[in-house]
Order: sequence, then structure tokens, then C-alpha cells
Amino acid sequence: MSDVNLLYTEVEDDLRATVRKLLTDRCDPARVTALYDGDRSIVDGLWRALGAELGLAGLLVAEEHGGAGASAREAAVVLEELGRAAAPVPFLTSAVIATLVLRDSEDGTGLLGELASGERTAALAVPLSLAPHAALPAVSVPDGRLTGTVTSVAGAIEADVLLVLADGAVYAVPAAEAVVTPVISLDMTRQLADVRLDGAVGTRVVADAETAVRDALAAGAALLASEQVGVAQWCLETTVAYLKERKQFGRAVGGFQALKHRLADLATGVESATAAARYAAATLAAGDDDLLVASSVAQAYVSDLAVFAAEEAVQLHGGIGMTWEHPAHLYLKRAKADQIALGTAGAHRARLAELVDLPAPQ
Amino acid sequence: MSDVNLLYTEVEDDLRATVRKLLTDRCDPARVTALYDGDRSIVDGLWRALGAELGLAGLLVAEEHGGAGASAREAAVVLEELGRAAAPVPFLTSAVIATLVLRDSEDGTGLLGELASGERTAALAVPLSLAPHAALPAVSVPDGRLTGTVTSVAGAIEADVLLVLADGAVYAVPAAEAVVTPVISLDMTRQLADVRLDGAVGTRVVADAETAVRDALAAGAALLASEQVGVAQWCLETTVAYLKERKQFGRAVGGFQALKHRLADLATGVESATAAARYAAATLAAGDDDLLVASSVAQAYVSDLAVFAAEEAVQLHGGIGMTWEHPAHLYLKRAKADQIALGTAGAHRARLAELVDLPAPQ
Amino acid sequence: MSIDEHGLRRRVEEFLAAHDPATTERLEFLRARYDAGLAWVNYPEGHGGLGLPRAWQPAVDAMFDAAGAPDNNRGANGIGLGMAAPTILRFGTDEQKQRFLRPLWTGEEVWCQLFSEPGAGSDLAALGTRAVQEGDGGDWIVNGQKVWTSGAHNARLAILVARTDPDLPKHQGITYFLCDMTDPGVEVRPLRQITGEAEFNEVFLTDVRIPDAQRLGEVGQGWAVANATLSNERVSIGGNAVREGGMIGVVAQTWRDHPELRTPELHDRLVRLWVEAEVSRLTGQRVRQKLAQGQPGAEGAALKVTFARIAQQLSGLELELLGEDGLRYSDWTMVRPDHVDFTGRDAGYRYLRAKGNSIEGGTSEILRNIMAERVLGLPSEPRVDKDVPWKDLAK
Amino acid sequence: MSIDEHGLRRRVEEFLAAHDPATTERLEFLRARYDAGLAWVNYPEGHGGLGLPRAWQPAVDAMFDAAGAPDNNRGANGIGLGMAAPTILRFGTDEQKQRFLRPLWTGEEVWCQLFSEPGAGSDLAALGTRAVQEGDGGDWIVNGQKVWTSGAHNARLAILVARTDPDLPKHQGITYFLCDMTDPGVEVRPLRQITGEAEFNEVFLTDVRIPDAQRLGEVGQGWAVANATLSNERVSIGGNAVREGGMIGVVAQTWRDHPELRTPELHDRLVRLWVEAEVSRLTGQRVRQKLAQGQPGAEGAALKVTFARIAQQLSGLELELLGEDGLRYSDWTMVRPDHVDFTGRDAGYRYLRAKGNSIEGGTSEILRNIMAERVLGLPSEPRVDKDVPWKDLAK
Repeated sequence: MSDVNLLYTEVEDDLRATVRKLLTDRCDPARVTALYDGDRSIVDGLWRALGAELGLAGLLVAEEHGGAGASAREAAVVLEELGRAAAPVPFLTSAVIATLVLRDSEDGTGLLGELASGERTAALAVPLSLAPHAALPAVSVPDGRLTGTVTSVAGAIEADVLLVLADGAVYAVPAAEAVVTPVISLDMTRQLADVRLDGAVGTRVVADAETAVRDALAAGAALLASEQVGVAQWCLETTVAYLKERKQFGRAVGGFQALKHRLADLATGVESATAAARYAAATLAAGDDDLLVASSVAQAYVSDLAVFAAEEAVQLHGGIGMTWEHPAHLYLKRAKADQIALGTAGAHRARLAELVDLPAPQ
Repeated sequence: MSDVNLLYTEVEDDLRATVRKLLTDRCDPARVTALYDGDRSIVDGLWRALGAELGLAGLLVAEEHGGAGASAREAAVVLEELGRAAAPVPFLTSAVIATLVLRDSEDGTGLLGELASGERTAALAVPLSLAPHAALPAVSVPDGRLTGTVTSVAGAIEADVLLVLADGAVYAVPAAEAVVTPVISLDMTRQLADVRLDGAVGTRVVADAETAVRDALAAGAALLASEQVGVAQWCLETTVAYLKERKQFGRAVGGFQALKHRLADLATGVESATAAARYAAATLAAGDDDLLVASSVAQAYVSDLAVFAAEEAVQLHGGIGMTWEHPAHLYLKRAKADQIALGTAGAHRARLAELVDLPAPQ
Repeated sequence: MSIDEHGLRRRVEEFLAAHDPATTERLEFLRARYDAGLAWVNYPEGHGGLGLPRAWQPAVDAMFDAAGAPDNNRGANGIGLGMAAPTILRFGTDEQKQRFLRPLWTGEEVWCQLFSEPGAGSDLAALGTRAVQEGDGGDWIVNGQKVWTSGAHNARLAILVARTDPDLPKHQGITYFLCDMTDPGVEVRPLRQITGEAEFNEVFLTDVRIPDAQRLGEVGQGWAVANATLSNERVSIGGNAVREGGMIGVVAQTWRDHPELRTPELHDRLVRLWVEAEVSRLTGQRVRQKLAQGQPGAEGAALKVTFARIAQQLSGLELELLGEDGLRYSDWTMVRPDHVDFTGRDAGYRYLRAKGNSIEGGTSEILRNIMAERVLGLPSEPRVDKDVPWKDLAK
Repeated sequence: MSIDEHGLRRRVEEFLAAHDPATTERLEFLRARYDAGLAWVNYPEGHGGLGLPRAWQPAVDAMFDAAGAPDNNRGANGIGLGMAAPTILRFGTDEQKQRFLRPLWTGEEVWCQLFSEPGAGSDLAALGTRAVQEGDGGDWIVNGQKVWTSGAHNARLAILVARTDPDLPKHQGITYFLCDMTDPGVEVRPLRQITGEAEFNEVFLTDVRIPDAQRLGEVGQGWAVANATLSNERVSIGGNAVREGGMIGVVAQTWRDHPELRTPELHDRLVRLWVEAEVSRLTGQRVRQKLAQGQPGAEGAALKVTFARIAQQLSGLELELLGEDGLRYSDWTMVRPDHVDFTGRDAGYRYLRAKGNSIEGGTSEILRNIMAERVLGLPSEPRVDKDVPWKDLAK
């Protein structure tokens, strides 16, 4: 538990540089903001470049299935960068969660290969808000056909394949078999959709849904923390840079002590969040028994910290941070939605209390 | 509910001035500090001056029983001043709580008159930490003699008479009939004692203990908030004055913006606490139905605020606030003990949730 | 002529008897009410009032409301009623009061406020909009850009501060004007916010012409006049009049409506915030009682800081409570709302809109400075810009 | 001569074979260990080390512990080992290193720190203790008062900063000395704290004589030397090595032991603090990994601020959890403890003692300044005292 490397390796630093360069070139904040007015034109090209061309779609897939065979540590670094850019791509939903649902299955390996190559994109049909330890939703299979509704599914709009829980198993359902209705979302950089199945045909790809899905969600929660760290880092760095430039009362605003102390506290929080997220990623990468604790600690701490960072960014930018033009709001909405995603901080604290023997009052 | 006067009347201002003058003259911080080394010489004379000579012992007692017939609003002003001075007198325990236990009883009027004159001093035998809505402790009366132990009783050391719960009633027991063992207390300005009765003889003074004691404790909680306001005001004012004087880096420390903002927040809190405490006192004075809400709101807010004020005072005084010589520690200990007294802020919030229909999860 | 509360009531009754709200034309009714001194009774006679205590106004309003009298467009003219009017009353000439106050109160002329600038922000006195006079006593020609102007697209008039002498230190070279928004040099552009709406505007001023008669106060005295305006603004924000008013009422209702969403940690946070909202209500009540007694204080600043904090924490909590539903939003379409309701629309809107509460009308940071210096008497920041000509300041 | 980790292990084994801990006299053993370079392996050869990476030390210590070797009085000489030694190593002459480091490490000579002054506080550089030299190269005569000196009554030597030129600005006129605590001019008085104990002392210096050979660094260079000392101090505080180390372990145990005291609100607060303590443990681990890689950073400051906040919140919570028992205290008697344990004694002591965590070794306020300026690169405060002679400063 104590000797885990919480820093970044050289390989990880190189991966970060590559991803950051691509996002700097191709993930323009104005085009991201356009998502809120229904212009989703940025999504496909960006995901093709990241997922297929850069190979991130297969980052967590074993080499024998056409993937990069990398670990959760590398996926975490990618997520930090996606968070920093508020990037609207289905990496977490397809390349992390859906991929991990399929990873240990025999039946799903064909699909896994297609996901790894970026040929197809998948989404697990559960509400984004679902905590790893909560009750799993399922549709019914009265006559071998899947029927039912799952609401607020992330990545469904971008998905060719939906992974649907039914009858204790996971079924792969082509998106064309489902009615996918986009939802006006608080965070349009990860727009949700309601999924309706009405006698849809699916392929059974995982026999034991319970284990596979819970593990994938716990891993997703562990790695979401890195995305949240990226969001928080952007907020801190952008705010510090702005306050060094912005003059009020004849001085740089960042020189006023009350703001300095707040930024010092925020920086302390971002450093702490980084440590928590790194530990969760490293624990996941190592298959360590401490994963459930690490994952819930990371979500309990980093979810709230990222929201705090975004709120401080808006406030400390003054009026400009309240405008549609300034990208700060993209991060506020992403942070707030991420806080609810995969269980709120409160839900993870409640889970932790059980895991570490701090019993609630009976 | 809305038109209650939350300011101070002229009569209240005059009362405050009188009490403050006496405390300035006779409640020297060095002698208060000496309580921690076992020197209790300040207590008797100070209480005689306040209780008997100034007549505060009978403030809440009707004129027909020899009291001043004043209202809870005046008692609240006295408590503010006692808090400001961290004064070690049994006003809250005898002149408020014990007095209110007896006030509506027929049998207790003789004792009530003695309390009003300051001839005798009483204490209700319950732990200081007891919340008004918690289960009441009681001793047994196997053969008409009282037997049992009550721990952590405030005011017991100073009391001539103990009001003891037994058999659904309240008994007046002469202190000489009990074994009163002083406790080394976190707050030696309100030192506790364990009370042991071993076949003690008592007089039944209140038939329905439940109502009388709960009402007295709720009133005590409502008024304790004013003592806590006094503690908080002392902390704020002393800290502001110190930081205007204290120079560091060539400037008054109170001019550094981070501290200015903290003090502004603290001042906001003290103003808010004053409003909450005034409302509780006024509601009690008026016999308003909103008393239970007002009392728990005041305890929920002011208890924590007073601790916060004392903690800020210690911190913002720097090293000097950590020394035995400086009186700040008297207020820190009083504030922390007051937070636990008559129910923690958390206990009052839990009670409020029931009172105002914000149900806890089942 | 001084009248008591009873006399005032009778006067309202007499007015209503003479002007039946059911049959009198709306504007005619409002003008008559103004002329009868029953508009704002604390204003002087001849300007819509009777020189009576402000505290008597609510009873008058209640009587008019009960009689079904027309309202004077309060919702859309908050800046006119709350900020422009008291400033004109205090600093205006007789002609200005005569010209502007009646149509302001009746709602015929809606006002907006041209104070904030992109380059100045919290440091309002650093403003750069220039006003140059055409000869002694001539018109003023104004050029510059203003921002955060709510209602500019509906306003007929504006209160405006502009720099008239860049060679003086920043607080000294400012003058206060009443600006005609129909001037062809005034361009109003919607300013979209993080909620998706454009509740505010940017206003571009190009060679806008203002007669010297529409200058309020002396040349160079604009900072003092503007401060009077701003202190009127703050008193009006913060503190609910009734228990569970405002954001706490909304979130408490969500809690009561959704037993299935409750968790212990959310319960604890909600009850804490309920307590804070209730205490802030009591604090506001106490501040109003102090003001009514004439006790001064900058507590309006504290009320506003607290109001913003509680609204933000509650609206954030509500989204977590809603969970999955908290991830959904009503509508991102850009609209220009006529009316803003902090607690309206959906939970997502409330969360985002509440972020503005600690910025608009003085940031919480600036208000904390004000409290520390004016209430606690702590030293002000070392000022590097106090005696420097405005034109030489770092920008 | 460079050796690898394996070689180092073999060297320890050889040393232990040659010096049986069971039979070797304590001091003889420690001196031999020092002379063998196995005291602090990162120190240079000849001064108790072998010039090896600091990261290898724990393995060496573990081997000595396992063999039952005597310890060098670490608990009572923290200031010597953690602060005086690295400063002497970096700024001392060869003679000074030779004279002081060995008895320091073996614990024969315990050190204390004479830095803080009642009049200076966080503004350490404003210190007023004067040192005047008796002619060129002569002894220094020191007069003044120091405060917050832990262990002064047990110390043989002290690191001391004093003003040697009051005509220079405050940072420039300071010199650093090694002071003999047995000098007759040194008077140590206990300083009682809010816990009742006297853990610290006031030290009065009256004509204390210090040979020029005990000056550390150049005359007037004392501020730089003192800063090196202080940054060594901060790294050592903050961040537990193991999960549930420190205050959280104590309070979690109280929680587990007392099911009858549990409430939902205390549960929520406790779990939040458990998370914060765990995250702070991980953050400390990450900082140590950065330091081991040679990545610089002022994160020691952040760790200490966080450590203090968590300890204070937890110890406050514990008293509320204990309720009635939280109202009782163990003992107010004034004692001079040999050893301070933040998590020891009773809950009341823990609560009061933790208040010092955000003051001693740099207040949290000063540390936030340091983080803002050194880590984030934000502008420093406008300095009114930077170029003013010390003697002319406002005091």
C-alpha cells in the first residue's frame, strides 16, 4: 500500500504531451461551447483523431486483441488531459468503462477488438449517476428480445453498440436497434441520452454482468478522478494566470492577500487531489486489493475539489467568468456533472464508512 | 413571528452597563485564570455582588416571590455580559435553570423566594451536556430516601440545594445531604461536580418533573446562546483591537487583507449570532409557540460560532494566544464547553429537522 | 402639515374613493396617485410623497393592492425605483426632480445603469468612458463601453458615470449623468451568461450627446454620487422576509417531495443551511430594525455576502440531491428574459445563476473589504493609485 | 569510493559484527557508528556519513534497530538533528563541523533554537536581540529575549540569530551564532501554555559571550542561514506515513469504541476527515517521492497547513463526540514535559494542543503567503519595510 509510485513516469509524460498537443490543435473552446447550441460537429473528428489515429480507444485492451496493453496509469493521464480541455469524446464511456466490462469475457473479444481499433464505439447503458455499489438497472427479455428504458446514459449518442444489462448478463445491442433520444444536459460536453429498447436484438457478451459491470464502474470511478484533476488544474492555472494579468486598484489582483490565500488553499487542494487520483489509478493498474478504498477516497475527495476549483475560477474571474464567451463555464458544468457521475462524493463517503470500519449510527 | 424586537431596549442597555461595570471591577482575568490552579476565591464574592446585591439572582422570579419580575430578554443581556467576562458565577444554573424548574410550582415557592434573594443557590442535578429533548436522568427512591449518582453537574459546587429528579418528580435536596465531588473540567470557569446521593432526604417541590425540567432546559438553551454571543463578541473585539496595534512587516497586522476578510466573516457571524440569540430570548420572553425552533436554531448556530470565534482569536493572536497568561484560553475553553452544554449544535440540528419537517432518511 | 398613520390611511381611502381603480385608466390612476403624495410617502411633497417615515409605505401599498389598484411596473424598473430615484432626489436640481421622478415612478420611463466597464470591474473608479464638454455649459459628448447592464434594451433612460478629467486621480475626475438611451450613439448588445440567457447587455457609447442639464451633481463629484447609488442597491439584496423564503424554500420542498433521494449526509448539509437561512432572515430583520431606528451600519454588505453564499451552497446541494435529474437541464437557448427569478426555472439554472450573486452589485471580496474597513475600522490596503492621475495608472 | 545498496548493507553487518550492541557501551557504540559513516549516510565521509543518497538511511536504521543497537536520543534532540545539523553542515567551517556534529548526533549535546522573539512573531527578520563584537575578531556580547524555545532547559547548545547592524534594513543586519546554553548570562524560564503545561521556555540573554569562532556564516548573512534552518523544519511536519496514523487514528478508535455516542452528523464529519487525512497521507508520500527525485517544491508548507487543520477539526470533533466526557479534563497542573505527543493524554489536551499546530514552525497564514508567492508566483505584498534601516521601523 505504501510504495506505489504517485508521480508520472517518462512514458506517461510523453503520452500526456502527445494528447495535449492534439487537444490544443483540435479542441477549440469555441467549438466546445457550440455543443450547447446543438452544434456537435467537433465530436466525430476529435474522437477519430484521439481514439483511432492516436490509438487511445485501445489503450486498455490487451495487445492480443489489437490494443496497446497499457495500464490504468496511462488511461488516467489521458483523462487528466481530457479534463483540462473539457473534451467532448467518449473515452471514459467507451475506452474505459465499456471496454472493461468486456475485457475478461470470452464472448466479447470480437467487439473488444473493434473497440480497440476505434472502428466501433460502445456505451454501457446505465445512468451516468450510478455509483459502483448501487443497484444495477436492467431491461427485460420476455422472448429473447430486449425491452425497456434506461435514462441519462453517457456516451450513448456517440455509440455504435450499447451494452445492456438483462437477465443477469450483458448484451451488445447495435445502436440502430435502440431509440436513443439526446437529453439537454447540464454538461453538454458529455451529453446524455435516454435509451429505449422495444424488442431489440442483442448478443449476449458477458455472462456474469454483476461482477463485470461493478468492476468496470469502480474502475471508471477511480479514473474519473483523474479527469476531475484535469478540470481542477485548468481552473487553478487559468485563474492564477488571469489574476497575475488583471489590474485593479493599480495592482495585479493576484497580489491581494485574501486572494493569494484562497489560491494557496486551492493549489493545496489540487495537489492533494492529484495524489488521491494517482493512488487510485496506480492501485487499479496494480490490481491491488485496496482498489475499492482508493477509488472511493478519490471520488470522495476529488469530486468536490473539482467543483470547488471551478466555482473559485468563476468567482475570481469576476463578471467575465459569468459570460458565455469565457470557457470557465464549460469547466463548472463539467465539474458539477462529474461530481454526480458514478456516485456523488457523499455516496462514496457512505461506501467508505463501510469499507474502513467507521460504522454509521445503527 | 416577524415583529419581535431584536434590538436592545433602554432598560436592557442600562442593565448591561451596570453588570459590565461590576464585572470590570471585580472579575479580573488573572483571578479567573487562578480557578484552573484550584483557587476558587473569586466565586463567592462575585456571586454575592451579582446575585444578591445587584439582585440578578431573582431577575426571573415574580415580584410576589421577592424577585425582579424581569423577562428572559433581560436575563439574556446579563448572560451576554457574563460570557464577555468568562465570569465564574452560577447565574445560568441557579437563577435561570433551577429557578425556572420551580417557577410554576406551588410547593417550591418558599425555595424560590430564597433563590430570588440570593440567600440560597440551587442547581438542577443533570449533566451539563444534557439536551432539552434527551432522556432525563433520575435517581431512585426505594424507601423515600434518594439514592443514586448524577455526573458532570454544573453549579453543584456553588449550590446549597440540589434539584434532583426521581420518581417523575423534582426533589429539593440540601447540598449537605449529598456527596459533591468536584471534577477537573475543561472549563474551570463553570466547574462541574459529580453528585452522589446515598439515602438522602429531600422535599418534593415539583410534581411533574418532565414538563418543568424540559421547559427549563429549553429556556436554558435559548439563553445560553446569549452567553455564547458574549464570548464571541469578546473574542472578535479583542482580536480586532490587538491586530490594529500589532505591527509585523512594518504594518499593522490588521491591515493584511487575508486577515481583514477573516475578521469580516467573523464579524458577520457574530452579528448573525446576536440576531439568533435575541430572537430566542424574545420568543421565550413572549411565551411564543416558536420557542423550541428559536431555541434550537440559536444553539445550532451560536454554539459553533462561539467556538469558531474563540479559535480564530487564539490563532490570530499568534503565539501569545497560546499562553496561559493571555485570557484568550479562558474563552476557548468556555466556548468549547458551552458548545457541548445543553446539547451540541448537532443535537439541536437533529431536533430542528423534526420540528420543521425536514425528515431524516428513514 | 404633518399627519399621523391614521390620517394617512384616511387619505388613501379618500383617494381610492375619488379614483376607482376599476374604472380609472391605468396611467391616469398612477399619475394621480403620485400627485397625491401616495407614491412613496417618505419623498417630499410635490415629488410623489408626503415627507413621512419610510416605514409607513408598506401599509399604503397594501391598501392599494387590496383595492385592486394598478401597479407601477416595479419588476421591470427596479433600477429606476431603487437606485436612480433616491440619487436624483438627493443630488438632483428641482428641474431634474420635476422632469424625471414622476414618469420614473409611474413606470412610463424605465431606467438602467451604465456604471460597470470591462476594464474596471470591482475597481469602478478606474472607469475609462470619456465625457467631453462642448464649451462652457455646452453638451457633453460621451464615448466608451459599459457592461453588465440589465434591462438596457427596455430602458428609456440611464444613470451613467463617465470620466471628465483624466489628469486628476481616479476618484476625482468622474461626473454623473442622466443619459437618454434613445440617442443614436447608444448601441445595446445582449451579453450571454453561463445560464444560456442574456439577462445583461453590453452598451457601446459613440458620440452620445447629453445636455449639461442632465448632469447630476457637480463636475468631478460623480464618485460620491455613484456611491450613494450603490449603497441604495445593497440594502435591497439579502435576507428573506419570511421563514423558508428564497432558495431554502425551494430546496426544502424538493427534499420533502423526494423521500427516495434522502441520504444522511445531504440531510446534515440541508439542515445546516436551513439554520443559516433562518439566522440570515433574523439578521436581516435586525438590520432593518436598526435602520428604522436610524442606527447606521454597513451590514447590508454582510447580508449580501451571506445571501450569496447560502444560495450557492443550497443550489449546489440540490443538484447532488437530485442525482440523475441534476444532470439534466431545461434549455440552453439564448433568450432575453424580461424578469429574473433566482429561484425559478430548474435546479441547474438555479445553480448557475446563483454564481452571479457573489459578483453582481459588488463582489463578496469587495464587500468584505468594506466591512473590515468601515465596520471594524481595520486599516485600508496600501494604496498605490490614490494620488496618481488616472491617465498614468497601470491598466 | 562509491558503494551500492548491497555494499552498504554489508558494511552495516560488518560494523555490527565488530561492535556487538549487547556488549558495547552505549556512547562508545554510537561514536563508533558515527565514525564508520553509518550515522546519517547522506552526510559526507568524516562527518558521520558516506555521501550516499538520503533515501538509503531508513534501511540502515532498520538494520541497527533489528540488532538492538542503542538509539541516539532522537526524541529529545529533534532540533539538533533536524535543524542545527543540516545548517552546520551547509554553512559551518571544517572546525565547526568537527566540533559540533558528532556530539550532536550521538545525543551527548542536545540543541535548542533561539529564533522567535516576543516583538517579532511571524516577522522573524524584525528581531531585536543585539550582538555586539568586542573589536575585530573578538567575542560577541549578546543581549535580548527569545521565546517559544522548546527544550531550552535541557539543551547544551543553541542556534541563535541576533542583530549585528541596526542601521541596515532588517534582513541584512542579522548574524547566525552557535550559543553555549551554560553561559551564566542565559536564563531559562518556563512558558506555560493553554494546556496547563510548560512545553516551551522564554530565554533571557544578558551579556552572553559567544566566541567569533561560533559564528555560522558571514556577519550579516544570518537571514539566509536561518531560512535554510526553517525549511528543514517544515519538511519534517505534516503527513502521516501510515493510514490512520496520528489524530485520525485516535478519533476513529474512539468512534469504534463508543457505538452509543454515534450520531449521523458526527459520522458525516468523521468520514470527511478520514478522507482528508488519507488524502493528506498520500500527498505527503507524493511530496517525499518528488523530493527523492530532486524535484523542488514548497509543498512542505501545504502539508503543514493541512496537517494542522485536520488535527484541529478532528480533536474538536472528538470532544463533541464524547459529550459529557468531553467536558472533563485530565490535569491542569503545570509540568515541564520531556516529550510532547500531540495525540497523547486526553481528548481535551489534544484539542488544546492542536491549536498550536497552526502557529508553531510558521503560522498557517505565513505558509499560505509562501505557497502563493513561491509555488504560484503571485506578487508579494507591497513592502513598506524593505529598504528602511531596522532601527527606524514601526514597532
